[in-house]
Amino acid sequence: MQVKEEFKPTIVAFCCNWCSYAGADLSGTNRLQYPANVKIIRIPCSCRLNPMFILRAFQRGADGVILCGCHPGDCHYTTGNYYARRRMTLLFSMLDYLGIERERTRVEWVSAAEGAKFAATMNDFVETVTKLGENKRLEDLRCKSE
Amino acid sequence: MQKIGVFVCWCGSNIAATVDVQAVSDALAKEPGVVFSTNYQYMCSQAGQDMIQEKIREFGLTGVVVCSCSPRMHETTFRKTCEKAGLNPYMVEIANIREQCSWIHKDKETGTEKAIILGRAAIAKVQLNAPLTAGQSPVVKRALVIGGGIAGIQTALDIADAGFPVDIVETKPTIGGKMTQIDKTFPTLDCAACILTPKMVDAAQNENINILSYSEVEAVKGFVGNFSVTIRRKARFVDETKCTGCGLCTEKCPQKKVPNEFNLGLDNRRAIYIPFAQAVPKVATIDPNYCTMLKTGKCGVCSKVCTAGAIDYQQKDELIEREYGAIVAATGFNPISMDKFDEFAYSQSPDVVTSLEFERLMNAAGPTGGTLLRPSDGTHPHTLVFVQCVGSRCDGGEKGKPYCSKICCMYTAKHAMLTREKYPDTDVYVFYIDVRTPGKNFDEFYRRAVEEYGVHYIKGMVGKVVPENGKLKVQASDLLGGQQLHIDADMVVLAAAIEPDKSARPLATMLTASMDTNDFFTEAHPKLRPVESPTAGVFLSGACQGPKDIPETVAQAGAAASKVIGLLVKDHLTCNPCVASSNEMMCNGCSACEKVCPYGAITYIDKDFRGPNRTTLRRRVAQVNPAVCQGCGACTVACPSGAMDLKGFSNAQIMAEVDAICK
Amino acid sequence: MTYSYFPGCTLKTKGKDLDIWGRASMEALGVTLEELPQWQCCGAVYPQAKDEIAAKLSSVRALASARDLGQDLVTLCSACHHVIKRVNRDMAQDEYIRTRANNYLNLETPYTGETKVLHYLEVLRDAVGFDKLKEQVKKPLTGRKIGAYYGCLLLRPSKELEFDDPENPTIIEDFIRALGAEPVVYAMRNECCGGYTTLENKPYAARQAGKVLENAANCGAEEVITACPLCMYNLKENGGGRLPVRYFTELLAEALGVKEAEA
Amino acid sequence: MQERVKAKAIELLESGVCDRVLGWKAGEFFYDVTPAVFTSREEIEKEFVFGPFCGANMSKYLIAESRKEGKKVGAFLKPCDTYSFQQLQKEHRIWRENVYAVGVQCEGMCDIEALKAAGIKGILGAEGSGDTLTVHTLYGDKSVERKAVLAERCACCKSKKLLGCDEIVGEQGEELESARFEQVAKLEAMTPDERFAFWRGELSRCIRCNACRNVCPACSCEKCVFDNPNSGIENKAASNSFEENLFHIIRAFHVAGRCTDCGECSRVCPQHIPLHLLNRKFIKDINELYGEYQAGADMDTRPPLMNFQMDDPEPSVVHERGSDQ
Amino acid sequence: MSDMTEIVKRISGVNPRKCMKCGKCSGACPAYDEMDYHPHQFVDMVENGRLEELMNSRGIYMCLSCFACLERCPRSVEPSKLIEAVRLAVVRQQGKNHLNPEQIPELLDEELPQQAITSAFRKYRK
Repeated sequence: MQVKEEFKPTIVAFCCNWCSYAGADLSGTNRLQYPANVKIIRIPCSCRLNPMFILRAFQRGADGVILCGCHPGDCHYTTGNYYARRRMTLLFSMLDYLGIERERTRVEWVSAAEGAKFAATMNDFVETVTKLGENKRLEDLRCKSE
Repeated sequence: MQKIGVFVCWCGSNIAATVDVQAVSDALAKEPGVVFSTNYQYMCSQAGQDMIQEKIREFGLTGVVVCSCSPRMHETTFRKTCEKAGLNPYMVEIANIREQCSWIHKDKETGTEKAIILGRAAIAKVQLNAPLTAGQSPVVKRALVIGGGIAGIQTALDIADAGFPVDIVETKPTIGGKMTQIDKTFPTLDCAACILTPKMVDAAQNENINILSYSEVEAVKGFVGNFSVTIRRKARFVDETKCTGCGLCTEKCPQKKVPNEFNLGLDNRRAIYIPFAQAVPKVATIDPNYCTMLKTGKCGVCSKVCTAGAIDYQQKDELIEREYGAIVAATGFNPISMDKFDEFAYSQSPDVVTSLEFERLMNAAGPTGGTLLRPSDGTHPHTLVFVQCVGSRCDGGEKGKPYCSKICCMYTAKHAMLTREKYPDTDVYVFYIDVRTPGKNFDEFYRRAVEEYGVHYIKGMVGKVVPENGKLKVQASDLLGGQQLHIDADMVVLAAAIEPDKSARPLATMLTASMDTNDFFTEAHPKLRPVESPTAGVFLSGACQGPKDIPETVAQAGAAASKVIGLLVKDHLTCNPCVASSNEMMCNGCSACEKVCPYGAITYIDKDFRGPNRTTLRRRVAQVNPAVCQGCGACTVACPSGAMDLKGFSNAQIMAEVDAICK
Repeated sequence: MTYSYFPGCTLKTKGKDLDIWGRASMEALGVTLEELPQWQCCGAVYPQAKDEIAAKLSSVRALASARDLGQDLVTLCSACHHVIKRVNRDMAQDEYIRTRANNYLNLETPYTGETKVLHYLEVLRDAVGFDKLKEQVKKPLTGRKIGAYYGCLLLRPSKELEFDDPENPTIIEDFIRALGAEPVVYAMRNECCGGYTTLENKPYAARQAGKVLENAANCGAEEVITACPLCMYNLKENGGGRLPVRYFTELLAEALGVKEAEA
Repeated sequence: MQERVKAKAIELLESGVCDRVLGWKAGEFFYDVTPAVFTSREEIEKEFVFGPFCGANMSKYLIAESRKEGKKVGAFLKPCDTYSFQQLQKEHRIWRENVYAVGVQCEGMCDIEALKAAGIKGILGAEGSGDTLTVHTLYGDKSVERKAVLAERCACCKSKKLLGCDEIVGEQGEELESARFEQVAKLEAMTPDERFAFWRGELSRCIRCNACRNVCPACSCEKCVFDNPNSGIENKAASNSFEENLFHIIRAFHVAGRCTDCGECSRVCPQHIPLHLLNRKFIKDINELYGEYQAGADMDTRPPLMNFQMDDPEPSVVHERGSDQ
Repeated sequence: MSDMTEIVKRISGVNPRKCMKCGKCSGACPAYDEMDYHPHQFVDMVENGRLEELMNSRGIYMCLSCFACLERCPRSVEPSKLIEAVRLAVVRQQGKNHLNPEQIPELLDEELPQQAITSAFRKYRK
């Protein structure tokens, strides 16, 4: 297979409606750039993120998945991100255990005021995943068009 | 198949400068289900909205995707637009191509490509949207106020004035709370009783207010608009409807040695008592721990002297159950115990008192009739030492509280000033760490104490108090003077930290309201929703939410009342339709969802299902109360079988978005 | 009831009275105190700095040998109690100290704070019981007004010593009551006697001791008791002689009638 | 032991406490013992066995059995079965009042492969209690040390404690110090590439027979997400590596915090995939990150995934822990 | 000297930043009048790196180690540990022992318990 000249990873960012989605909006309002490969899916709370969604994203061709939610203690629903934190910690640990690159998944707490942090996080994450290259270990070849 | 219309907004040049809107609307037109696709300069303008409505009618659209600014901006706008055209408002999805696309990218090709993908994701989601109808739940037009101090009284009065019935539940025999024990109020020095007791009378006479004194909340069920509360009316052994409050029984009762809690044990009362002259309701109460008749069956003096025949030794606790639309917590505060601070010799000398005890010693209705006398020997004190921050601002060990109790600086200045004013022959020292006086006329008040009344304010702290030969030898640091001071004082007054009333924590559990580590109730938002608990329908009034002085308490009480009124004027509450729901065919009944629900919205029932061969299978299944559910989705992930799903953000919808983005 | 017993150096010399009457009384109460074999001086002061390990080793040895005997360790001198109890806590809770101390000592089984350290008074209160003690009193000290002097070392830091309320202790008062006498509570009972500063600054130590006795006397005490030889010295020699000072064990022996028998 | 257990089974039926009893019965081969429902003395006398191959965990069958009408169902539970039994009660799946639970002390179940590997040929049967096992072979009886032929899960048994039973046959046991996480730790110590290769090697053998799921007491959903066409991940047979991974990751995640580590998944896997190592990874992580937790050990503690501490480690802990590998 | 400040903080385990400058330590201290720098000043001066002045002060030998400051500190700063650490910083230096064995005989009296000498040695020399 030919190595593409410039690899542009597909990144799915799940953002909670109350903090991180607003934080993403804020980085837009402040015109803070981050790569277009990042696509945001709005969920009500970080605790809505089902591990199924993450695996689904990888299956369908994502190279990295990131979850952003309110900082612990600031959850709009008081406790949601605490549950999300445990779920994601365990899931990521399991993926790592299966030998799947641990840098492909990440959780970051971004408040509605942290537009700059959102952009910086996305830049950093895209850079990390770009270095890793294409997701090969959790891919579903049928879903890859090329 | 849905019939979807796509509307791409230019937002002037905000979007159109970096996104080729024509290319986007052309590309999205080819998506499955899309029957109409266009772009327009300002979709949120009246003309833009009119166009959407027109196209809904023209094409019989069943779903609308607007590619525009953030849904946080105009989702509601477009939902309303569509609703007016007869489309269910929840059939609208927004693709955020401004904040999350045009504004963060410079290259038009990139921006256009991304906008198309975001549009596809929204289309994929809307394919799976279902019309949602916001449910409604009725509102019981009655409020419950728990706690009858100034906070509870003010809240009740304001709610009652708006025409709604209110019950006040107060655990003591009278309402009035801590303020009844206070002598004068800072910074105006008006008498607390003079401003409080008229309000107590107002509350008693207001026909919308029902005072349940000597009562406690036993259980709370239900949810916003529909609480059901069990209240224990403790037996006071006096028929409230018959007692005239003449007080004869309280004079004749032979049991005279009962520590008087109203005066903080500084004097005694009888076993049958009325806490103080202006008590509301002015009804006697028998203290079962001391009454000889109740303990041994011999006595009956009060019954003999009562001309109204109100004494009833057989009275039992009574449980009543009532419905309320809203509940206000106003459980107030108490000074902390001084047990852990005996370096100040509180337990060793009666002349070391807390500030609240000092209030009683200065109060005309107090044990000394308002003359300041030493509790030990009844003599006039000449040297008084006030110690601030006793138990406040500690580092969170078992001793003391980590927070500032807020009111101590001001009441200490008040005490010092009043002492100097009444008794110019006294020397008054105040040991402080910081003097905190943020409030209207507060710092002026403190300065007056220093400048006009000659109170010695010393930055430093008392390290030891030694009672000896009728004096209190105070050893303290004077940090600015650079010396250790040794003062022979006659009285030492401790500004004890305040803490939430002990009843607050069990109450919070009953209300499923959250608390901080110090047992203060938590606000729904510390800045923007300071009088609401995160639990819908529960409101906070007064010091149960945090240390507060009287004006702040009254202000918050009024704010809580206005929130309650805002709730009670509604006949029905509209619920957020994006709530969880359980498919009972798949539900295991395992309680996983219930455990992670922050709102207690999930309950279980045993239900019979048809099994094979005409058998019946009984299964435990979850039920979501849509009026209580706030739609966070925690339960959906906790559920292993996938029985629990979230409307508006269903598993299928989110996965469709994932698919569209990763394609 | 059998305990390991750590007398400490002063109790073998200047503080004999504390030790002799302490042992005799426990014997009368049916409690056996077995002196630890080959104990060494605890060092008299607890080294507060984290890197002072060597100074803690003698205490660790005592603790480890009590552990090997499977007994709780009883101390009598306030200073020994203070040092050994705190070192024990370090060994249980501070990994830095535990590791280094064990490296030095190279014990067969490393010591990790297993031993329970008790003060003599705690044995009286919790194992014997003040009620039981009261029953055993042959010659109640009726009518005597006694001030308990705690000093610093028994009480502070309360988080570590967990002995009694550091500001309003009651254990010695309860003890005095059990002997049939009347305890006199005075606020200076938990203030310092002057401690080791007496060695090079006698007037300074004397001022401290003087304040303590002054307060005790002014509150109505006619005599004072203590559990510490250094407190004893300071109060007796530097305190201006306002009140007689005795070890609490001596009073105990007196009330139990063992003092006469011995004498 | 077998006789005591059988006697108890008969007693339960004849005293009228139960009208059926769950126990073990010999299958086609002596080591192929299967769970069975017994309703009469005759059946029990003839078919009931309890020996070194009665590994099957009875607790899952009680979900359905305890809901049936009639008298109580009797159930014989080994220590590890009782953990599942309690966990299922905690999840309101078993109706406790309809069960008469008899705890049976267990000396560890044996692995037929281990017996064969020990060089014994022509095996006809094996029995016995205590440290030594008598193996009947074509060539006469041989004795073998039980320890040498224990199933992996029994060699590192976590507990001999019988929980929440109405009655116990044999001695009550204790929780044990177990080395059950050693293999997980070994895998953790590998490089990601090695781990990937290892798991590919294992999981690629999966034939999706669903035996692991069907035997697992925690996998007792009314409808499994993999069987549900609306779940979005319905999948009857894995068609590629992704789907192989997906099934096992999701299965492990769904039982995380609920899996008692009974080891049935690995026992029944016809492909001998060490599936328990997935579940144990979660258990090990939970113990290390959130404090020791044993599913089924009690009825009150909140399961770790339905609980939190304000100062739980951040998910980045996974990266940090891994950095020294 | 800044290294020394760090050492003092480390071996004492005291974090001077926790101090809220209430002065209760100095209010509780029975040795206040004997000391040139007082407990609250120790905390403040260590925080501000003024260690040399403290090391030359006589206050470090006047502290009675009575733990009153430690017990009563509302912020758990525990000044006595800091004073001891400063004293150690001094006596650990070559020739800086505050008390020498040859001084002992003249300080002795009939009744003085061993405990006093041991304590003083532990406190005043290395």
